[in-house]
Amino acid sequence: MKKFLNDPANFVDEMLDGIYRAHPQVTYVNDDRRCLVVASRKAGKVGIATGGGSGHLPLFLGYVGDNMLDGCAVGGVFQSPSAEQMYEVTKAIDQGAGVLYIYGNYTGDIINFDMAAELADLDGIAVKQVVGNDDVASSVVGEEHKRRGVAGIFFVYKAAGAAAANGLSLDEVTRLADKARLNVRTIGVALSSCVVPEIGHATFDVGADEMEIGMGIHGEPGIGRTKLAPADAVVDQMMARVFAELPAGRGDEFAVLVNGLGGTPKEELYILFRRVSQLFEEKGAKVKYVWIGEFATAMEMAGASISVLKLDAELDPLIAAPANTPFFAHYKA
Amino acid sequence: MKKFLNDPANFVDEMLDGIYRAHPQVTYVNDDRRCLVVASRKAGKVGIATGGGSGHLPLFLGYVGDNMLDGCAVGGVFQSPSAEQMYEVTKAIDQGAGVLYIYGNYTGDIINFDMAAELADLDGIAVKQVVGNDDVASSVVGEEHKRRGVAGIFFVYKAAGAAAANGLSLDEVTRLADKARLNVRTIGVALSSCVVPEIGHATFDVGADEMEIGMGIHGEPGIGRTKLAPADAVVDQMMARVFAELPAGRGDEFAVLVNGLGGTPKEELYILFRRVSQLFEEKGAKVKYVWIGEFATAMEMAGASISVLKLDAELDPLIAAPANTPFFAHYKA
Amino acid sequence: MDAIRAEDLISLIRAWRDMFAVQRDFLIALDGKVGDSDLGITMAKAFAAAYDTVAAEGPEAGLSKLLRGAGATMAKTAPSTMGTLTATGFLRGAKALEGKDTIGTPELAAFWRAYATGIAERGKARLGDKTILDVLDPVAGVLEAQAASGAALAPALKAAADEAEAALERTRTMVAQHGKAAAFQEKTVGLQDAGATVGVLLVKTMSEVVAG
Amino acid sequence: MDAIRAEDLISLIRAWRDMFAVQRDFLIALDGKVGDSDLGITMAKAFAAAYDTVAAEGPEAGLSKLLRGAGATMAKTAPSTMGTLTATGFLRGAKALEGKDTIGTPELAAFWRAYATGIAERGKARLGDKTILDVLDPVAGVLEAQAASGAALAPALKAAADEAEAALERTRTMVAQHGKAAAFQEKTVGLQDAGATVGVLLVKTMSEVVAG
Ligand SMILES: Nc1ncnc2c1ncn2[C@@H]1O[C@H](COP(=O)(O)OP(=O)(O)O)[C@@H](O)[C@H]1O
Ligand SMILES: Nc1ncnc2c1ncn2[C@@H]1O[C@H](COP(=O)(O)OP(=O)(O)O)[C@@H](O)[C@H]1O
Ligand SMILES: [Mg+2]
Ligand SMILES: [Mg+2]
Ligand SMILES: [Mg+2]
Ligand SMILES: [Mg+2]
Repeated sequence: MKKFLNDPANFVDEMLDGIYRAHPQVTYVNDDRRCLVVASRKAGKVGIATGGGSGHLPLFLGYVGDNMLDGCAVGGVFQSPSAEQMYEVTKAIDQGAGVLYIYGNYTGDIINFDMAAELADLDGIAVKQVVGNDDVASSVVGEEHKRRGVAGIFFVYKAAGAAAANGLSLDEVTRLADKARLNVRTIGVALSSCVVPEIGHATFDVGADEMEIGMGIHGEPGIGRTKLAPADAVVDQMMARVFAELPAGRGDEFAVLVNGLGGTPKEELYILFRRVSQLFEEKGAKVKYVWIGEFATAMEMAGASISVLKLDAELDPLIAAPANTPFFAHYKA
Repeated sequence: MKKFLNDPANFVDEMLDGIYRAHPQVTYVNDDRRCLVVASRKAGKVGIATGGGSGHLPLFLGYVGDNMLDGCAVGGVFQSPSAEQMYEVTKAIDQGAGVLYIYGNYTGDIINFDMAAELADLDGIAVKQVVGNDDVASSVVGEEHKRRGVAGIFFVYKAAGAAAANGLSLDEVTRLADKARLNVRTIGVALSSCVVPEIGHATFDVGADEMEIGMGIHGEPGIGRTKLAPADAVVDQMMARVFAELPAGRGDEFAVLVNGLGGTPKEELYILFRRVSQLFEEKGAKVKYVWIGEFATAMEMAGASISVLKLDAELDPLIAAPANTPFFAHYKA
Repeated sequence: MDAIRAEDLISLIRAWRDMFAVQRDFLIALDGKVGDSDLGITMAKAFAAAYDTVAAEGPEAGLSKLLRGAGATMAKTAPSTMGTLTATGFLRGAKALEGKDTIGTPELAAFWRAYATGIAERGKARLGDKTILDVLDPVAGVLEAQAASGAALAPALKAAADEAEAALERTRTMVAQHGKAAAFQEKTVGLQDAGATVGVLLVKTMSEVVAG
Repeated sequence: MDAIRAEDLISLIRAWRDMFAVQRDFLIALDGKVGDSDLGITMAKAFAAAYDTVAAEGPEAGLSKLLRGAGATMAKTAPSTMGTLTATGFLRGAKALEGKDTIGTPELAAFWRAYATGIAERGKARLGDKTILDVLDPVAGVLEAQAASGAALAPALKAAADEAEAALERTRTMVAQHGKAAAFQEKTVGLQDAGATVGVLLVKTMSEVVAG
């Protein structure tokens, strides 16, 4: 294991200490660094909370900030935060307009967010949930509820965050977040494993000339292990799965996120995007917004994912809206 | 070599194709993708050009955009662009107020920028140069002119870009850029090698439990190969070199950049920053601005660098100023 | 022992803690086959913290309060799937034993039934989904039958532990429907479920402690 | 041959191209010791492109224009340190030979002097800095002496090539001050400089071509 760390047991808390030292825009409640919230709240606004395991920066906490999220419960590496932490975040960010939970479809997170929602309900805080399940490789059509949530949650955050900033109600923010969720698909490809600090060795092996399309961001299996193909061929294979579910016709408009899993240089992400862009071009469809970089990682895993959001008149301005968080700044498009 | 690419010979040009497809904010001149310039220029503004080898994204081209740079000559992986490419960029961005070159202290880049400056001079374009040499590990005090330029050039770009956007003259922009250059120090530490696509194997070896403090971003030797120490001890060792040259006293203010070299996850960068912040705190000095992430990489090299800029009344507002480029967005601090 | 008292419960939780410390790497490897390798860490952490809590509270707190304290601590310390489910099990078990001073066979049956039901509700799992439930539901069933036939605690637990092992074997034929393992689908057939293995370890250790 | 005409220059550039194609891997390895391994690629690319350019222009362009074309092409194709320095050498050589139709010993001395001075200016290198200059400066010196004493081209070049080899040996004692090698400091002592090796190869091949 080649990592900059002190005691692996303190990995997450020292990372959080660094984050609070660097970004006064965020702070924590209940005397628990793992209950991260925006430092200043907007009265009457619907609160948006997320949460999940550490090791995916900028996910999840990196999107807490202006026009995005209001709080995040932070778990250990690849581990859910506790229901109590989620509940404390919920209480801190509720401004009387209720709180929307947006998180990924993982059993540990679901169980804990459910418990937190029950606790919040007892306090009279209205809570709604939108559970990201964008990973097309993790289950078949018809079984979408079994799909994992991966990088596509970025678009759900973006849409919900802008909607809440516009002063919409909890029901409306939830509806728009859910619409974004239903309109986004992601597919990933991994070239190498990652190392969980407390474990100290690779979570799994990928052969020196292999790739795995559809692998999850904790190393969950994908569609199959094959020989590493040229970049264009890899993208073609990936995008075929996306287009099968999100048809792109002449005049259709999309937002695209090409996400590095951690160990892959940005240069390569642009080579991947080049082909993605060609494929949309061939179909006469338009990539209206694009982000390329690290948005949802798996520590030092080499690989990338492509998320595609189908735009409509409602989602478009939410995606275009400005945002400013410690890990993500965007001027109005 | 595990990379997303097609033919290694097309690595840089396909990457550039992806960049132009993603970011209409930039375009190219002279029918040569490697001559990158902002799509819309501000009349009368001093132009700022940079250039250097590929493989360091977001360096160099990623900082071409609003309030930063106006053009970049793009070389092959770890290779200088040509004088002609620099000259074409110079002609394209000159708005009659002259052009400032800001680039790193590498022989190939220097001799080509010198040639470009001579060509521009023949056209009556005033050109000034500021050559980044922030890497404290690459030569001793007194021999600063031999030091390599690394991530600290970000602060030079930021200061010069803001100064030029404020409408200052070429002399003034140059003076402020040079002041930033003189006030910035960087030290890096590498944990692994990188792979140049056309070569296909690791440029050098670092043992499984080794680190090299001061290694350059092309794998140039540093201060020495030692056993990987705990993160805090690594930072202490690194910062001792920085503080020796940039003393931090009570009330002094600084900007800090903790830069990932490519393969190191953001989580670890925050653990490093935590210790950096503690050290400033112990000295009663203030870290007023901080950026943490990938700003100057060496493909997939694992490692990090720490850049420190001493602020004064002139530099402070330039560092705080907003900026918006394809790879770097910053709301006014 | 023929009944578990508050002080015995504390010893039992210490035994669970020690056992999970020993089984840590085995569970990491088992979960690593079709999961994310965290299970060994979760269980070791959960029971280490639970023991610290109950040891601090002491036997005077009584069975129900000790179980509640253990569950609440686990929920905080190890909020992964199995950590939270285990916490839920302890909290439900605490409720089932409210007002009791000793655990005989009928109380033990009630405890494990409440535990299993709690997990099923929280995890929305059904029998046959290849989870810990596929061990704990039959365990509760055996204990209910033993209680009905008036069996003493030690033999009842022995029977439960045997059934747990058999039930674990049966999980090999199932396809995982939940958690990280679900992604592996058919590849999980032939493997014993990791969470179900935790169930067996809990019951077996309990049986050994009671047997003395 | 007793003088180099335009058509001979084209043959000479072809001979340089072929020589650098052969020496490519040797130069990669040499530069790899205390540098970034690019030198062999640079030289092979630079002279392949230069030959294509002068072959397309043809002898009618004349010596100076051919040299300028070769230099300009190299600057575009191989803009690394040595590629750009070589391009500079050719451009300065072209200037020095403006109006000349043949290269005898005095012209050759002028060519290499201009070449060496161009490199020194462009690279801001001084004698003893362990660069190609430490070969080309003595080469120009020998040729100037040979010209002053009225020596014919072939023997003059032979003397220059011998001096080049001796000068290369002397670079072993020097510490690199420029380029990627400078970072290695004392570790460069004992090694022959890679760029100086390129200088020797240029002069030796020229001497062989003139000797016929
Ligand atoms: N929804 C669920 N309900 C009940 N048990 C479950 C559920 N999901 C997973 N499990 C059990 O948890 C075990 C894995 O625990 P753990 O490693 O903590 O979960 P994760 O898969 O989230 O890493 C599985 O072997 C299974 O027995
Ligand atoms: N500033 C300089 N002036 C003259 N020659 C130089 C200079 N820097 C390097 N050289 C020569 O260039 C050679 C290395 O060339 P090359 O590999 O292209 O450079 P780099 O070190 O930039 O990769 C050195 O061996 C040396 O002879
Ligand atoms: Mg990374
Ligand atoms: Mg990276
Ligand atoms: Mg697990
Ligand atoms: Mg070299």
